[in-house]
Amino acid sequence: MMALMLRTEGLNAFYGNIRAITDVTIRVPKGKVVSIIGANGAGKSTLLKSISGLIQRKNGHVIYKDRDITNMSVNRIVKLGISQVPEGRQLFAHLTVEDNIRLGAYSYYNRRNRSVIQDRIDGVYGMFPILEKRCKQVSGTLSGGEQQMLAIARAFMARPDMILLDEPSMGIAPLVVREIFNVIVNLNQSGTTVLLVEQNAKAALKVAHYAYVLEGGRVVLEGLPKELLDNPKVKEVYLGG
Amino acid sequence: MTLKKLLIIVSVCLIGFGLCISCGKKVEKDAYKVGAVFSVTGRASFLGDPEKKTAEMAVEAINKAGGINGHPLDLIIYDDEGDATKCNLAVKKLINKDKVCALIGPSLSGLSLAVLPVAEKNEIPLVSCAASYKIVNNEETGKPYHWVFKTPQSDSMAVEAIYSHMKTHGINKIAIMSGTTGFGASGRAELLRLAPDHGMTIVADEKYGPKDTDMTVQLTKIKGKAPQAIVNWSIGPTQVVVVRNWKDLGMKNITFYQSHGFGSRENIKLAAGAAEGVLCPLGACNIAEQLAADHPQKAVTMKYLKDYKDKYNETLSSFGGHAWDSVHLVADALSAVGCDKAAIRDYIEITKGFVGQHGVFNFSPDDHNGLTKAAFNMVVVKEGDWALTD
Amino acid sequence: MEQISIAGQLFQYLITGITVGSIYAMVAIGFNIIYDVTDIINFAQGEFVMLGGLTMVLFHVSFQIPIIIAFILTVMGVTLIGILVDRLAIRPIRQPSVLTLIIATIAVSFVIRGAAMFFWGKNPFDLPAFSGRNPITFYGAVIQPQYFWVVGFLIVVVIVLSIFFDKTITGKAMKACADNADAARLVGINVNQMIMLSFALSAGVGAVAGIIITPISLMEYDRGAMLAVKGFGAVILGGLGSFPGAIIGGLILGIIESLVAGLISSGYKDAFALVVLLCVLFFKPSGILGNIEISKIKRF
Amino acid sequence: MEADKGILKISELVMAFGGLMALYKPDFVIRQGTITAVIGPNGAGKTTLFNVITGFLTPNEGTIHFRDQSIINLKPHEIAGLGISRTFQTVEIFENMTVLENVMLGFHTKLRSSFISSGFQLPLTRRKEKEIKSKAMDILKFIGLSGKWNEPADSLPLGEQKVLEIGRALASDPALICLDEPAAGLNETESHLASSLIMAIKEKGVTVVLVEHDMKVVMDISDEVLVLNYGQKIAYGTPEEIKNDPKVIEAYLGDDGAYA
Amino acid sequence: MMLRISKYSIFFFALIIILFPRIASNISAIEHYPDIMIFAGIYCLITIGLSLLMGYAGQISLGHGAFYGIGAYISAILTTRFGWNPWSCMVIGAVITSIVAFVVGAPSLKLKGHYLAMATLAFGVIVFIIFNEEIEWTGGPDGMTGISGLTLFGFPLNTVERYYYFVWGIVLAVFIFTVNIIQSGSGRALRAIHSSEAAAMAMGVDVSRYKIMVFTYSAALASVAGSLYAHYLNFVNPSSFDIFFSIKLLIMIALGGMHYIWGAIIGAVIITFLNYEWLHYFEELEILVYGAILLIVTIFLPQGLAGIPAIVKHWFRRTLSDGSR
Repeated sequence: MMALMLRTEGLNAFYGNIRAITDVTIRVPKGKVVSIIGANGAGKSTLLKSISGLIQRKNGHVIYKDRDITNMSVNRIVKLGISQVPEGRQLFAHLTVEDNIRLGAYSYYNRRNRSVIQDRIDGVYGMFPILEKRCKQVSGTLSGGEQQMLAIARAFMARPDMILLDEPSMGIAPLVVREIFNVIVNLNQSGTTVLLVEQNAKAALKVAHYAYVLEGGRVVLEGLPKELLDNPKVKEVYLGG
Repeated sequence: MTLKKLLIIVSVCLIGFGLCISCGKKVEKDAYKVGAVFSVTGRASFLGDPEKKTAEMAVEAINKAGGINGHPLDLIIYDDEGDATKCNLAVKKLINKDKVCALIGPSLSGLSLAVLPVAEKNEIPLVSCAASYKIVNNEETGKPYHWVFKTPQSDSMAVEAIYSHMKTHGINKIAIMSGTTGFGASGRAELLRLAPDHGMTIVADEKYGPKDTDMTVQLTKIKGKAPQAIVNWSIGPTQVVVVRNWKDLGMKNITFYQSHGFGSRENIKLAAGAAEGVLCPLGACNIAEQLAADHPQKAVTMKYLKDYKDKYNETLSSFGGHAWDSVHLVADALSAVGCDKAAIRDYIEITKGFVGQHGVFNFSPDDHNGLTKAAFNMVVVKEGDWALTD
Repeated sequence: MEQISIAGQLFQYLITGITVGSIYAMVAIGFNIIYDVTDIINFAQGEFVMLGGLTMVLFHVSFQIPIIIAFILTVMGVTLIGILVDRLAIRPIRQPSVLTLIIATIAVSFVIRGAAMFFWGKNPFDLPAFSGRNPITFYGAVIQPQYFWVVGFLIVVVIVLSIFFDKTITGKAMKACADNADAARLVGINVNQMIMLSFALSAGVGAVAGIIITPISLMEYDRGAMLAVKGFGAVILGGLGSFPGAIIGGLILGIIESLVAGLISSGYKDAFALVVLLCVLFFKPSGILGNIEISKIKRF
Repeated sequence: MEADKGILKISELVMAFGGLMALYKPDFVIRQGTITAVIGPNGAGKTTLFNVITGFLTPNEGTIHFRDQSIINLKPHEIAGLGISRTFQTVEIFENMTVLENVMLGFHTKLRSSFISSGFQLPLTRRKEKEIKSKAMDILKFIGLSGKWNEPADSLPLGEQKVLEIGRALASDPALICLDEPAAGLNETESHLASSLIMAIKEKGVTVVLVEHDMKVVMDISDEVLVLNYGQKIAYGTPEEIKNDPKVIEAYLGDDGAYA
Repeated sequence: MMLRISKYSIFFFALIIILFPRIASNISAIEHYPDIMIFAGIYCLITIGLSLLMGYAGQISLGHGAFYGIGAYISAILTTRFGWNPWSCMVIGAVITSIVAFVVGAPSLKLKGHYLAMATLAFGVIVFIIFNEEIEWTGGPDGMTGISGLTLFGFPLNTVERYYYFVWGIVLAVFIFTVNIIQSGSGRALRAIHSSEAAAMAMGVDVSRYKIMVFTYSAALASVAGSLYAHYLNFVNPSSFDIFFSIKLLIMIALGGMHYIWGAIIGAVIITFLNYEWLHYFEELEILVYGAILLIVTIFLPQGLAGIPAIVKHWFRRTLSDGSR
């Protein structure tokens, strides 16, 4: 059995009185990419937000490295090594690219490790040369793809053990989507565990080691990407029966 | 359940309020009740605060000395906060609920004018602590209102004192500055009204708000008009700031007159040396030490000065004395005629030679103020203290 | 008799206007710091200024503490009060609508004002000018040395704040909270801490404004409200959330008031300044440097 | 009624937010009396399209004709007055009113009320009010909520809130009704009910345009399907055609070569 | 939740209004309360309009003290300088104020949030300065005296009791009028604007027209209140109409609960009594206590006092359902 990075047990989450996900149980093994696919409104983003702590109203369990983080605050979860790349990027739009990146390492800031952080910034620039070119630009003026890269770069600055990606391909031109998925693969190869939520099922399945299909807030299918790709049920989930 | 707790607390508070209201103030049966309304807090606290303190001190002294013919004096003081509505309600409450024999206050001219019809209608003597001559002069009849008196000198007296001082010093081209408060506006109106009578030419008429930070602009404009003197009419910090700006702008060659509102030594101190040479008209109580030993007011003013300093550890302002005068005027009437509203009124109206803090009062049916312009002495700031001038 | 030229007068008006405007600007900056992080307009901002002035008087004049130490102590003290305001008044509000927060900050201003009246009484207090009271004459205009301190401190505050916001990670984190609170949480920023910090900072800036203005205009317990109104005007005129806007707004208000008082009518100077403000708003609904995007979110 | 007469014609429409093209020339004609579904992946511009049609957004370029009248640059309430009604993705019922009042507000375009007339409760106002009330009750019957007419709207479960929103939109007697995700967040029974309600609306002769993610609903009820991706029209046809259109499948499931 | 206002509650309200002076006159501790209630009633007129503007249409105003003042000063000037009939002054005041409100409101209501707050505040300050400066007309800071009282059908309203019934009669009428608005087409539109501006627009509600309409209506009410004030006190001065009064109105609305029309009445009455009567016992600490009470209410009752029944009901319901589980 592979070491588990994160698992959820019967997780339910609510928006007001509306239950957005129901009894979701998933496993994310260490060092792997796990994808969660499903149509719009299936509860994929809710699942990610419940893991990262942005949604507080929930029951069930989120276990990270054998530690129950269900009711922890977001900043503590971040410090434990989970970074989220939120849906719609959520950049600090009025700040520069470099400031966005720098703030990604906020939890690690102190006087002593200034050089460490500079190293990390350089590392990130190595991964995303385009961001280095734009480092003084206000992030709100970047193109969609660049913003997505910046969002990933920001999350990566915390050197997380696990990164949660929410719809990285949304609103991005197909060519750039390819680039973004390359980055995801690179991230994973450098040792980061990835939990990916995607509507773009084919792309998501291609990079994943394992995948879950969500519909109506429940896990309706799970399996190896290859099996799911050929499963007609997947198409049904998206396009109806 | 915090909410439940809260509800309990709120209801306890409300019940508490109710109890407070219902218990009211315990009064011995034979006490003489007198009501007072001062602007203790709010925009006119410079008037009401010393008035309240003085009145409380005066009543305490009277009661310590055995009260009025054995009756303790119960002074019920309400704070009107400079608010017309609150003042009106307070006066009516004193009349109808507290059933007082006479009323003292309010501190502000506007509010005195506002409640004056209430006193007239309810036939109760009211001794105002505000300056405007309109309080004791019914414009329609040209006579005083029947039930209303006032102890402060009218603004016109202060203006007359200033103008005559100017005349003797050959000044006839002046600039005026005033705060946009009731105090400033009524002083300004009197300055404008009386100027032609005294041959004064007003070359500038500038204003500033009660919370303005700097009056350099207005003074610069005046400087450009080159008057011989400036008269400033305001209260509170602005009257100090204006003096400082006057000095900073190097306008010492333009004589600076302040209103009687400047009459606290604290102001000289706050002016940080800038007040040297500033002139102002002051009542006797502000210059008690300077008065000649045989001055009729020497004794009362010195005692007041000492008692006030001992009790509150504050310097006297111009205004506390008005409350002293009012309280003692009413107390004298009470001791003579008891708690009979009409009799009190009649007694005050014929009071002569009453020695108060701001002058020797001689009331008459035609004069419900009882003072002349002699009640003001022109004073100059010299070496950080008042000095009498001619 | 010494005369003053028209040019000299104009110059004097301008100088006074800049000084008074600098104070408004500083109050406006205080408004902005809190607004940026929390979307709250803190109507108790003027009370911080008042507290700054009166606390300085207490330390420097009453306790005879040397001016620099007294200055630091005062700023620290008022900063602490800013933190308390956040902790005791703002954070406990469970359903913070814009109106609730406005009322809460007004309530805070009453409490502070009431406490100040209780503690200091109603009389004004003076503070010695930092470098004496010997005015400098310059092109016919007279400049009090304290004017330089006022403008100087405005510049210092602006520089310090821009360094803080542009160069330090904490400053950037505060800006990040203002920009996108959820994202700020996701990078591990404690948003509540940043809100507290914003109250602390703006109280500190308010205190500085209070300290430097007291030698010019004295200080008493109820001056805060008027300063808050002027500062609020400045911040709206410049555009909510914009620091350069706050400074421009403050200076414009100060200069208009001064010029109108000198050239048109001293009684109507405040009204004139507000008419200008209204005209600006009618043509540019988000102030001179404001951002529509920011302003359109707020409803009552 | 002519079935194939175009009630809404859209051409050359461009809507850009900053650099992002939310809509880029998705030309199409909605035929009167049909149900047209607008589908597409997240961020394809569906809701933007609704906002442009109903006047909440002013497009950068292009024309929109409703019954041969240009409705560009009209304010939302004016467009509503012309007979286009809508619902919202996030349920926007008036939670501070009762169920009945919600529907009654739908009659606003038919009601010329002023403060004076309503303040004094003039006879005409009262009569009008009564009339509207009974009409609103009819609508509640139609949507199956008449039993809950006097309940506060926010006490309804989500499914009923959505239905109520549709009822409210119907009250203004629209010729065209735009439904933004009527089935989102509903369970199976509820979404089934919503489907039959939409069919019933069509029976009444009202043209329906809906944005929907629940493909079962879309495929069941729509006559026509418009597929958007990146703000552009990529397909238009019957549900069957759409289901098997490779471009649509690619848009939804992504393209194989999305990464190297 | 906006509760429907039933006929019974209005009837009950009327009953309280009628009985209050009778009860008060028999209890010596509160025998002077009807006099305070007159002012509370006058403020109620303003807060009812403001509640419609703020709680229902979602717009803030920090300038209603000015409309109140314009009404009062028009009454004062026309009766004292021109000897006009007070009733016509009241009507003229309301008409002029409505025009001013329309002229000010049309551009201002395009502003949002704090910008609108500042614009209305600026308007309030400007009007205050005019009251203060135009001494020839307004008497300046000292104000104007000698404003004639009201006479109704030859029956002078010159006692507390008469004026009480007169003012509260008007309050009741305005309240019913306003409730009628709220519970009719226009009111639905306003509530719709408050709940969701977008949905209201989509249903054909002309949002900006309604905003201006409600602004003007509330200003006219304030003007009438001003006239009532001037004719009762026979005196006006500028400081009764300054921005701090506008803020006090805001406090009344918030404390009472701005989403409830009852909140306007509760807030106005409670704040009036706190200011004019109850807090008197704290003397110099009054403002501190006032601030503290206000803060406590905002923290614990963000919906205001009128929201208590809803909270109690909610709490009651929850305990019941917990118990049954």
